[in-house]
Formats: sequence, C-alpha cells, structure tokens
Amino acid sequence: MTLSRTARRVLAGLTGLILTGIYLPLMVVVINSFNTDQAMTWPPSGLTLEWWRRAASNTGARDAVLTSVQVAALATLIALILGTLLSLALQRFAFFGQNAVNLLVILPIALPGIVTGIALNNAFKGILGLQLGLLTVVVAHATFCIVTVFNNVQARLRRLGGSLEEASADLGAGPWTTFRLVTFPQLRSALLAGGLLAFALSFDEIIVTTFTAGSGVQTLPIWILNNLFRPSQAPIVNVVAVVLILISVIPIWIAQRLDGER
Amino acid sequence: ACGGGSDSAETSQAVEELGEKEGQVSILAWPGYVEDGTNDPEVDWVTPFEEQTGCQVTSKTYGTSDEALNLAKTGEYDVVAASGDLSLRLIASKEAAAVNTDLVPNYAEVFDFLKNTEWNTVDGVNYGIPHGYGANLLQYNTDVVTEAPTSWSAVFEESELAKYQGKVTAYDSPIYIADAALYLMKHDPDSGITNPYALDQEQLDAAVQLLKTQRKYVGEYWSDYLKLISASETGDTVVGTTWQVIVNSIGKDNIRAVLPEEGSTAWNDTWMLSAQAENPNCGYAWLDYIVSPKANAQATEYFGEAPNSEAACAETTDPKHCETYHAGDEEFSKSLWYWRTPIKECLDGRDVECTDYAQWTAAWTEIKG
Amino acid sequence: MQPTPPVLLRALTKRFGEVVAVDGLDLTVHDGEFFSMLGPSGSGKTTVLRLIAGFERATSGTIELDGQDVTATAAHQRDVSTVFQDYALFPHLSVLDNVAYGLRVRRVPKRSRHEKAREALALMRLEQVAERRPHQLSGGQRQRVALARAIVVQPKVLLLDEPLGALDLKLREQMQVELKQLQRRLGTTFVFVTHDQEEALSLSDRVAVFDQGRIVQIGTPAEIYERPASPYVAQFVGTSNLFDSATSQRLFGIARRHGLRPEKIQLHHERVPDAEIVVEGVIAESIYLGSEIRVHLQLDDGTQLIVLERAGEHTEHRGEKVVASWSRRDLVPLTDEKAS
Amino acid sequence: MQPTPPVLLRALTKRFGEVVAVDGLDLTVHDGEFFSMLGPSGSGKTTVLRLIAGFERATSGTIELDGQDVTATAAHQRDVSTVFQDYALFPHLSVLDNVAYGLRVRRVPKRSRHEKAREALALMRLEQVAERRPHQLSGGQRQRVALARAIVVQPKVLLLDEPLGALDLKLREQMQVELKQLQRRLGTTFVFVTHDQEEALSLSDRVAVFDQGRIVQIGTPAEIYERPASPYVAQFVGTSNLFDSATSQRLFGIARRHGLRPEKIQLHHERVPDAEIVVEGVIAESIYLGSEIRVHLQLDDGTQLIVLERAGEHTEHRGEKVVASWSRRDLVPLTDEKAS
Amino acid sequence: MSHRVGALLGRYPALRLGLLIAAPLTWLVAVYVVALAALLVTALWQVDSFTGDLERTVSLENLKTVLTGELYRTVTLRTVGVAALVTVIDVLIALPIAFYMAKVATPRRRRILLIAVLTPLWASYLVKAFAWRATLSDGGLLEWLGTPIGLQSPGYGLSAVVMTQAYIWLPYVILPIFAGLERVPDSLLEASGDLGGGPVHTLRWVVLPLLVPAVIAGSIFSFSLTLGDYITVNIVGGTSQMLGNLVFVNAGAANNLPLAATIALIPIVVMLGYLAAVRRTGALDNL
Ligand SMILES: Nc1ncnc2c1ncn2[C@@H]1O[C@H](COP(=O)(O)OP(=O)(O)OP(=O)(O)O)[C@@H](O)[C@H]1O
Ligand SMILES: Nc1ncnc2c1ncn2[C@@H]1O[C@H](COP(=O)(O)OP(=O)(O)OP(=O)(O)O)[C@@H](O)[C@H]1O
Ligand SMILES: [Mg+2]
Ligand SMILES: [Mg+2]
Repeated sequence: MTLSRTARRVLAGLTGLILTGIYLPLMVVVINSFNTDQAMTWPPSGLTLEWWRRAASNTGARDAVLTSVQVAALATLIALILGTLLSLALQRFAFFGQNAVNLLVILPIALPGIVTGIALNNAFKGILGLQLGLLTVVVAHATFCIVTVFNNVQARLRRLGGSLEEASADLGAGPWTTFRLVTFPQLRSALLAGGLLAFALSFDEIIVTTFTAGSGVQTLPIWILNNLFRPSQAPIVNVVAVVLILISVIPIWIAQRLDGER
Repeated sequence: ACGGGSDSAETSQAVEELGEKEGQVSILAWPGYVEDGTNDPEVDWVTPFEEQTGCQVTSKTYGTSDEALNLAKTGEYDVVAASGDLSLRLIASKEAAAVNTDLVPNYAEVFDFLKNTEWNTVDGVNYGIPHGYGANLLQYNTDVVTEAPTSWSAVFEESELAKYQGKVTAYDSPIYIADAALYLMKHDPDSGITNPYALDQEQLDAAVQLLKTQRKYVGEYWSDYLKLISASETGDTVVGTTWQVIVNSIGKDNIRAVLPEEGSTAWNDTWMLSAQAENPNCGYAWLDYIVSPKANAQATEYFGEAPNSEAACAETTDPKHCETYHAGDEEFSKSLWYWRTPIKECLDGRDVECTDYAQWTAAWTEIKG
Repeated sequence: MQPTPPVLLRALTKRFGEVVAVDGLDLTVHDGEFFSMLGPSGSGKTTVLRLIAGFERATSGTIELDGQDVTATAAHQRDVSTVFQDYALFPHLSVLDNVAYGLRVRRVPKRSRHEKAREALALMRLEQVAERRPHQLSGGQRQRVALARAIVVQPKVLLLDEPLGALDLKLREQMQVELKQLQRRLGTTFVFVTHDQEEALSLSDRVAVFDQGRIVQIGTPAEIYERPASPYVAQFVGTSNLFDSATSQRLFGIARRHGLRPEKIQLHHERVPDAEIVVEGVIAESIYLGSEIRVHLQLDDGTQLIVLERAGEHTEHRGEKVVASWSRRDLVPLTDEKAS
Repeated sequence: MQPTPPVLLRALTKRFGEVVAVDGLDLTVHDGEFFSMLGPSGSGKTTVLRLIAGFERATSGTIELDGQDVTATAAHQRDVSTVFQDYALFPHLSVLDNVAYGLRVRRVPKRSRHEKAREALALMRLEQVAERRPHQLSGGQRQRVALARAIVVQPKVLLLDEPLGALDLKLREQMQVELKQLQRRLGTTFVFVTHDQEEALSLSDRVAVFDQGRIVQIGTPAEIYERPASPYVAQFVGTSNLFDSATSQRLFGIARRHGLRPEKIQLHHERVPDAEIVVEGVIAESIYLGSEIRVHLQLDDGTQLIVLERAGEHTEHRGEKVVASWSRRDLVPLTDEKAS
Repeated sequence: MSHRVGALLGRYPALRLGLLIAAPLTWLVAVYVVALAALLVTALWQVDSFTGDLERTVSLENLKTVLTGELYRTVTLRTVGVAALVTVIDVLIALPIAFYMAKVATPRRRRILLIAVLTPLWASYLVKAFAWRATLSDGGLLEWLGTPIGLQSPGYGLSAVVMTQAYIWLPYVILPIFAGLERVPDSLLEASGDLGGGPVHTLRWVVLPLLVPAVIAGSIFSFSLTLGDYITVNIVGGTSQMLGNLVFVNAGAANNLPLAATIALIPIVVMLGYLAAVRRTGALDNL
C-alpha cells in the first residue's frame, strides 16, 4: 500500500518497539547467563564465565537436548506423513464428514495442553497399560503437530489447484509417479515450514510431555524444569537457552531462503 | 482393590536374605538426591555406587509428594525417596515393601530418633530407611523486618502481616495447612488441636480461616526453591516459610532464618522399596549405600538438610554443616512435627473422624482461590 | 467401411449436482482434422475436453478413442495429450525436463528422452531456453513449451483448452499461425476449445458451436459463418443483424426470421436504383476501427442496423441521413430458436 | 489562455531499480476526452496510470491534476478514481457497499450514500444484484460494479487499466459500447490503458502509443492508423506490410521505407491496367475469417505480402498465381526507427 | 504390478481416498478421540482418597462439585478473562508488526523480521517465563527502566501472568496474521486509497474485515495455550491460580484423576464453544 511517509514511520517505529519488547527479556536471559548471582536478579551483581564453563561440561543438558531433538524429529516426521496424507485427502476429494475430520485435526492443538496431557496419560497407562517412555512422548507430540503440517500443506494445495497433477496424469504418469515427481516437489517448502513449526512446538512442549514421558526420558524442557529446582543450576539453564537461540537461527534462516527462492 | 478408607495395611513380609544383583536399579527421588555428575561433574555419588555394585542407576525426579505417588504407582521404580506426607500413602496403597533392616548394614549408624517413626513403620513393620531431615523455618529480611521475629505470629497475625503486605510467602502445598494448625495448637488452646496432622472438620476450618486471612498478605507461594531465592534476593519476599538450604544459598547477611518458639513442621525422607520392584537386590544395595556416611553426607549436604548419622556428619565437606542444620540435636528434633499424611482415622487417637488428605487438597485450592 | 475415428462420443452426459454441463453429446472427430469447439462461457466446452482427457468421469454415455472404449480408463492410460489454458508447466522443472516429462514416466532412458525433448523444443524454436525454469519465460514461450511437452509423446489426439486465451493480441495472432502450421506438419488430430469465433474460423477444419452443454451446429467455418442454423449461431459467430419475421415481411416481403452480416450492407448518400433491397435511416454512431468503420444505423421504423464499411470509402457522421442496400442472396434464412 | 488540463505530466520518470519503466514523459490530457494509452506489455502504461493515481512515487518529474501539483500527494487525496484490471472489489462488502465505499470514507450519511450508490448501480443496470457479494457476480457484472464504484464519487479523471482484459470477446465488445456511452454521458475525462489496438481505436478521442516507457506517437485514431510515424507504430496498430527502402525502390521507385495496410491491396486473376502499382505473386496461405479472408502472398522476389479481402469477392487457393495492386496514395512513408 | 495398482487407483477414486485417509484418521481417532472419551468417562468415577485407587462406579458427584463450587466459577472466570486479555493484547501487538512485515517492508527486510519474530520460539518457554520473573521483580529490569518515566512494575500476580503469557505466545499470533495480510491483495488497499480512504479508513473498513479469519486463527493459539497453562502462573502469578493449576493439582498432585477430568471439561467446553462460534468465518483453515 502506498502509505504516507508519516504512516510508514509510525509503523516502522511500532515494529521497532515491539521487537525491542520481544528481545529485552531475551537480553535478560543472555545477561543472566553471565550473572555471578544465580537467582537472575537485576541488575547483575557481577559478570562471570563460570556458568558457560559449567554448561560446557554438563552432560545432562546435552543429553536432554539430544532427547528433545530425537522426540521432535520423530514427532515431526510422523506429523509430516500423516498431515500430508490428510490434506491430500481433504483437498483433492469431496466426501461426507470432511468438516468433522477438519475439526478433529485442529482439536489437539485447540484444547489446552493439560487436557491433552492427562487424557493421553490416562489412555496410555490406564487403558492400554503401556509403560510411559520416549515413544509415548513422540506419539503425543505427533498428535498435536499434525495440524501445523496439515494447514501448511492444505494452503499450498489450494493455491496449486489440480492442474499440475492433471497435466502429469495426462502425460502418462500414474498416481504414485505424479506424487513423486510433481506434487511432492511442489509441497516441499510448505512441508518445510509446517515441519519447522511442528519441530518448534514439540521441542519446547512441557505440559503434555510432563504427563507422557517415562522415567528415563528427559527432554530439554523437563530438564530445565528439574534444574530450576536444583541449587546453582539456574544460570546454566540460561546458557543453554542462549545457545539454543543462537543455533535456532540457522534452520529458520535456511527455511526462509528456500521459501524465498520460489 | 477398593480400600474404601481403610487405613491399616496388611503386614507384608520382608525378605530374609538377598539374592543376585540384577545389574540395574531405577530410583524415584527429590531433585538432588540422586546425582550422577551429569549436571555437575563435581556432584556425583551415583558413579561410585555403580562401580561398587555393578547396578546401573536410572532415576527420575519429582516436584511434589503428590506427583511422586502417581509415579510410584506405575511400578516402574524399584526405590522411592518419600517424605512423610507420602510414605504412609505408599504403604496404604501397598506400593511399598517391608524392609529387612538387617540386610542394610549401614542402618545401624542412623540416629535413633529417626528409627521406627510413625512415618516409616506401621504395625511394627519397617518400610524404609531414614534419609536426611530438615525443618520449615521462618525466614525474614532484616532490612524490612527490623525486629527479629521469634514466633510464627509474624505470618499468621494480621497486625504483623499488615506490615509486609504483598511480601509474605508460604509453602505451596496442602501440607502447609499443618503449619497453620501448629500455630493454632500453640496459641488457641480452645481449638483442641494436639497434632497438626490430625484435624477434624472444625479444626480444619479454623486452620483454613487462618490461612485465608494470611493469603490477603501473601505475595506469592513457593514450591521450588529457586523461586524463593530470587524473590528473597530482590526483596519481593521479606518474610515467610523457608528451608535452611535456601538461606544458605542466598548467603546474604540480611536474610536470616529462625526456628520460632512454637516449633515447626519438618520433613524426614525415607528410602522405600517398591512392592513391584523388579530389581530388589540392587534396591537393597542402594538403600545401604545411600545411608552410608559418605554418600549420605554428600547427598544431604548437596540438598541442604541434616544428615542421618553422626558418622555422616564427620564426612561433610563443610565442617559446620551438621551444626548449621542441627543434625543429631534431639531437642531441636523434638520441637519438630514431621510431615505425614492426614487420614480419616485421627492420628492422635481421638475417636472422631478426621479430615483426610483429599479434603486438605480441596481446602488448599479453596484457600488459594 | 469408415476408418476408426480418433474421438467418438456417444450420448455423453456430465452433471455437476444440479448443473448439466454436458447434455447427451454425440460427436465424431475425424483423423488428422483441426476440430474446434466454440461457445460462450459455461457452455460445456472445457467439460467435454476434460471428459475426453479423463479428468472427469462421465455421468452417462461412452467415450471411444481410436475405436477403444475408454469411458472408465484413467487419464494416465489414455493416449491423448492436453495443452492447458494456464499451461500447467511444472514450476520446479527446467523447460527441458518439462518437455521430457512424458517420456520420463514412460521410462525412456535419459539420453534418448533428452534428445527427443530437444527436437521438440527445436520445432518450437525454443532451444535457447531449454535450461530455464518456466517462470523465466514470457507468455508466448510458455505456451510453446506446453505445446512441445504435449506433442513429444506423439499422442493420437491433442486437446487444447483455449491455449491462446492468456496471450495478448499480437502474440495470439502469431501463435495462431504457428499452431496451424504445426498441426499441418504433424498431422495430429487437434481438438481445440475457444470462445473466440475468429480464432475458430481461421484455424479449423470443422467447428462445433456449443450452447448449454449441447452442440447446436457443426460444420466447416464457411458453413457456420454463412449458413448459421439459428439466430443463436448467427449472433455468436460474427456479428449479425437479425430480422424477425414481421420486420422481414415489411422490409423485403418474406415472413421469416433472417440474418444479415453487417459487411454485406452498402451505404449510399442517395437512393441506388439497381440494388435489390433498399432502406433509409439515420447514422446513430460511427466507430473508427482502422481498417473498417462500424456504423450503427437507425431505420425509420426504429430497427437498428449495424453496418461494417471499409474505411476510406465514405465518411459518415452522426445524424446524417443515408440509404442502405443489400442483395437478396446475402440474407440468411434462420430456423426458429425453439425449433433448433 | 488554454483551460487547465485535468492531467498534465512533465518529464515524468519512474525507475524500479535498474528498470526505467517511465522515461521522461510529457503528456497533456484534455478536459472531457477519452484518452487511451496503447502499447505492448512492459511498455510502462500501467506505471503511468499508477503514478497519476498516486500508487507509485515518481522518481523525477511532476504530475499536475487540474492545475495542482500533486507529485507528492497521497493517493487518497487525489481527485481521480481507478478501475483496476482485476476490479479489486472488496470481497467482504456487498455490491451496494462496494459502490458506496468512496462516499462512506467521505462521511456521507448512510441514507444519502446508499441513494447515490443505487443511482450509480441503476446507471449500470445492476440494481438487482445490489445485495450480492462480488464473488456471486459474473465477470461482466463485476466490471460494471467496479465502474460504478469509481464514478459514484464523481472524480475529475477516471483511470482505467485494461478494464476489459479479463472479459471474453462478446462481452468485451458489449462493454466497449457501454463504456463509450458512459463517458459521453458523464463528460468525465477517461484515461484508458489497453494493449488491444482495435479497442483503443474504436473508443478513443486520442491515443498515445507507448514503447519502452516513452510515447512514440500521439494523435487521433485515424492519425495513428493512417499516418503511423514509425514502422513500430505501423506494426503495432493494425497489421502492416513494411517495405524497406530497397524493396520500395524496386516495386514503386521511391527509395524510402513504406508501410501498406493489407486491406488496401486488391487481388486479381489477371493483370489490371488501370492500377497504379501492380505486382505478381503466389498464394502461400488463405485464411477464412468469416467476413474477411486473409491471404499471404509470396512475391516473385521473395517478399511476403498480407492481403485482407472481403469474403465472397473471390476465392483463392494455395499455390495459385495472382496479381496484386494498390494505389500510390495508400502507401505510408515511414521515418526510420532510429530517427523517431 | 504397480501399473495395475495405478490403474485400479485411477479407476476408483474412493479407493484412493481410503488409502490416503486411513492412516491419519486411525491415528487421530485411536490416539486422541479414544483418550478424550476415556477421560470424559473418568470424570464419572471416584478415587479412594488414601490409597489413590480408582473406584469405577458411575456418579455425578464430581460434576456436581465443579458445577456448584464457588471456587471453580471464580477460577474459570479468571482463567477465561486472562486468556481473553492475552489474546486481545497479542492481536493488538501482532497487527502493526505483521502489517509492517507484509505490506511495507522490502522482501529482504521481511525475511529478517520473520526470523526475528520466530527466533524467541526456541528460547524455551520456561526460560522466558523466568526471564519475565526477573524482569518484573522488585527492582527488576522493568522497574529499572520504568522508574525514570514514572512507570512501576505490576509485581507478581494476574497482570504479570497476562504480560508473560502474551509475550510467550506472541509469535504464534503474529505468524497467521502475517500470512493473512500477505493474502490481502495490494490492489484492494490501493482501491481504498483511490476512493479517498486514508490509512485509518483502509485499516478499519478493508484490512480488518478481511483479516478476521487470520486473527481468529491466531487467537486460537493464544487463547487455548493460555487457557491450559499452569506453569507461568506458578512462576509469576503470585498467589493466583488458574484452571490449569486445578487440573494439575488434582491429576498430578492430589492424584484425583476423576476430579481433574471433570475440571478439564471446563476448558474443553469453552474451547469447543469458541471453535463452533468461529467455524463459519473460515478461520480454522488458517492455523
Ligand atoms: N467442477 C465443477 N463443479 C460444478 N460445476 C461445474 C464444474 N465444472 C464446470 N461446471 C459447470 O459446468 C458448466 C460448463 O462448464 P465448462 O467449464 O465446461 O464451460 P466452458 O464452456 O469451458 O466455459 P468457459 O468458456 O468459461 O471456460 C458451467 O455451468 C460450470 O459452472
Ligand atoms: N513494482 C515493480 N518493480 C519492478 N519493476 C516493475 C514494477 N512494476 C513495473 N515494473 C517494470 O516496469 C516496466 C513497465 O511495466 P508496466 O506494468 O507499466 O507495463 P505495462 O505497459 O502496463 O505492461 P502490461 O501490458 O503487461 O500491463 C516493466 O519492465 C516492468 O517489469
Ligand atoms: Mg473452459
Ligand atoms: Mg499493465
């Protein structure tokens, strides 16, 4: 839109202000990772690299990050497969109960985590008699991650229309070949975006995880929760958070680039 | 399996002798009780155990006793560290196995006043080995609370509370009702309370009333101690319940703690063996190891509580640790009311129906509103 | 015996819920002909094409391709290729890979399919853009890529759904010529959908005029243009002056509907004695079209006549009184709409 | 003194990065005229329109509307209305509310703005769809709603960016007539963008032909068509046979570039003595267009001539030898491309 | 073989649909619907308070407790209020920044902004909540920054919960609104300006109405996530408790799953009501 210069300035100013608001608390985290005082007080009573040194040798944190990556990757993979299948079904076919299915996908994210958490906990333990473990977390996470993939793919399919697939069939390609050579390449960036969001959701999930993780399973949020109770561990948590923020920019940046190329 | 409010458990039979070690053991405990060096390479008493016994340890921590009950019921854990408000419930729900203390050589060292207490022994059957113990103290900030308080009235009397509007704290758990009951017991003889864990409906109502009044002045409740540490340091909290370890880790002159004249509620944790334990022999090995002076000293010092034996006191890195935490001080210990689970049958032997933990839980959510 | 027709439709019907998009269509397309389907928006042309290609399932009726009943055969197993209106080029593939796609799914080895694709591109004069992606091409180039992709698999029948609709005028005229030449060279049967009557007339061997899911007339361009079967066809294909039977009776004494092409009328400034039919009127509008002038003539009885004059012959002005004449043989007697 | 022109552009330039979309344009649009901008895709027509409307900021130069310098004025403060190519109707508003939108933001009370909107809809014969949403309308209806929305605020100048581009042929012809009538009735200045030369010629009072961000010729339709200033214009507006100076010298003895309109050439089966210029050739292609036939003639020296004949005069067949003739006054001498 | 399967699939679309939908539908139903249904059934049971064992006898006791309990009404209203407030704040903040990103910024800057908005997602919920605890504390960053301009930290309590939750869920609201704005064609904004609509008019009469589905999609995130939260309240909520706390205390702590399930019905009903109300706007396709 052609906005007056003032309007642009005001908007840019607001954006700057909001970004400041977003990053100020994160700065607190960064600063606290150097704070000599372990209780995150402001202003810091002194600066130290102690926590970074301690974090570097903290195998618990590293294991927890690995567990989280493992859980998030598995959950994302399942969500990618199920979400894609479902959106293909809903977008390319008209059938009775479509709306119900649509609602069903949204429900796990729309209902509060604690509801999902206790429901799944009860189902796994009470009904199925399963031992909680890594897999139960993956199943739970995948369930509420489906929707992010589903919506991204759905939107992409809607925009694509069916004509590319028809063109492929027209040239002699069967359904599977068409999916492999035409549909999937078109969906790639949508899958990436949906997958990234799913990964983020799973990676930082704590409530559902609390209820579905087995005894040996310590995802990062759980590790953080536990360590906030421990003496002299809180600053290490800050260090881990800072490292995560730094690392996270890479996949987001890559995703953005891929998306931008299209 | 409908226990239907029955309080006494059938006595279970403890094993007579130990068998082959299974090579693994899984433990459910408070954070800081089972440290294997992954969080801090300096803090590690699990690895020596594994080396000595060949039992590999997996562990899970919990945040509240109630959460632990849930976890224990899964049967995934061989050993559970239970506070007094949990141990009886484990026994009643038959989750705990009787423990043959003869098979735990280090048990002999433990302070006598911790042995065979009502939260680790039922009908003469011992269900566990005492770990460390500690009291819920009264903490205050000398900058604001200029006159050192000597009584819990600092957090229960409106006239006192009014001075610290919004800067009062209290422990966030139904069991905290006992603190109010203890205060009533001492200051309001008419209430007829003789044991803060044995309250009939009327007495519970009185305690709740007291806590509701207190709530108006409470800034926040705490259940994890980082929260209290930060609030104390920033001055968001100036008076309220605390643990010695919190005061110690703040390490500032203006934050002090006292044991008020009324005495206090306290905890004494018990290492218990699960009735469903798949690795009982490694479990026994752990029980014996964790009450051994060296390990007990490490664990209790790390957590910030009193060790369970004189021998352990000798092993602490801080020579004044036992002094700070009043370890072995029987007088101190006598003024404490250790946590235990309120049940329908009054613990003080009265012939009325007492309120049980479910009612306390409901009351607690009611108080917080 | 007749040779097997490449496309044969029998009583073909397609319903979308309430809408009858195609209504009991019978149609035979001959081998090697350039066949056009012409009709207004919504008349069912695209639907017929999609039925032939296999993208839609017929509600009833049969489709035969080259003598084989394919009514229930999937699209990818029919030996026809489609050029889509929006081209439907695969955006993630290079031009070369787009063209080679049909060969790839037929498992033609890479080397030989690239060779064939390059030949097809050469035919379309596109060699130099082979490595580009579709979005780096102009509209006309995309159009030619779509054509190359469709012909490289050597289909029996090529289906084209308004392939020139998205091009601008100049480009469209140029592509029309190329298309016609291509068809002549390949000898492939073309089934071509358009709503541009000029395009249909200039390109086709035969034209089918559609109305509401039915074919209302089928024939060579000259038949369609010069002997439209109904007022509808007369109006849709080119511009026509229509006279109802009363007007016809009054003007030239035949009580029947008639059509008259605007270019068949001459305008004069005075009465011409040798013309067969002569009427008088006033110029209501005179529109300059470059090579021609379109004149709207208001007759004394209120009838409006449209006249198309070669530019430069005369120059009429609004309000001027003129005389219009035409010969009897240019009148096209029309059947009644209902009866058609 | 001249009356103040409604639109006056001086040395207007617009750059997008490297691309010079509009290149030092000077232009005066007269009051009440129907002014068209004609040119191929990418020649900068839309950009000029958007600069006038205020959607883009000029890189340099000035824009005056009705005598006022508005170069730095925001779009919503300029007294012009735009009809967008894609109509840009507000999907969440009813037709009536769409049309009333301009009045609403001018704080006209509800009752009176609805009244005016209804009048505008009535003018467009749209009363019966007033309550519908845009997506429930056909293309032609949407087009008329966009027009109604633009005129209801009685702008000094109406800007139209290929408003008929998305309509099919029949509908487009009909809308052309309506548009012209509307402009005559309202007396509003229309600035009309198109790449369809026939549309430009038939509707406009004056036409500007664009090439690469510049105006290469400006004039009445007849001036543009009959005296194109350059080969570029001759080719872009209508079809032209172009002779370079060598060919001109050979065929009719003038060493200069010339253009010749296809409809100015007559075809004969034998030599005609009274024609001014006579050449011989072979029919390469003969395309039936209904009212006309387009003949591609291959001269003996290899030159290709395009001839447009009235249908029915003769019928030529491919390969036939014929004689073509034209008169000297139909030849259009052209300046050299470079010099223009 | 695969050829034959292809032919079969080509001929029977229903078969294709069946193959596509079988796995995801089975998953959702088997994992989620069954679990929810079981939870609802559990709400009818009781629990033995001492041993913590379930008594599987149907009774409406819990339902009665929750429906009539003063506590539950207060907490529900408080929770819904907080969730609504968080949502409104997030939407108000998201609108200008999303607008700037989608319609004003250059493509390059848009990409950078998008990364800037997404990055905090990785900084762990708990860490952010504790960062807010530090920020809001007595003498914390907020007071430190605010005192010179006469602002005070609200301290721990409901307003702190609102601020923290609004902060944590903000990216989840910005994203759909940004996507929604990208879908609004520029030409509509131009048309509005062309007809004399200034920025405010255009925003009010064109942008916002078109953005309704996207806003609702974003609000589903912030609303539902806040509705079920109990951790932030513990960290910055002072003495307050929300529905999540009641559920958590009863499920995790008090070991009273039936009561927890009954309380969980409240957010379920609230959310289902919300979803039903917004379904017709098409918002559910925009998550
Ligand atoms: N998938 C569909 N669902 C419902 N109705 C449809 C569908 N496809 C087409 N129709 C309807 O069938 C009729 C014929 O449509 P079709 O697309 O074949 O027309 P067309 O002649 O190709 O028109 P156009 O020139 O606009 O492309 C129309 O009324 C149309 O609305
Ligand atoms: N926003 C833009 N950014 C960069 N280049 C642009 C932009 N808008 C237009 N251009 C370029 O400016 C030139 C003129 O474009 P413009 O849209 O004015 O052409 P046009 O004559 O309207 O063409 P068409 O008939 O295709 O609409 C083109 O080269 C185009 O690529
Ligand atoms: Mg069509
Ligand atoms: Mg343009």
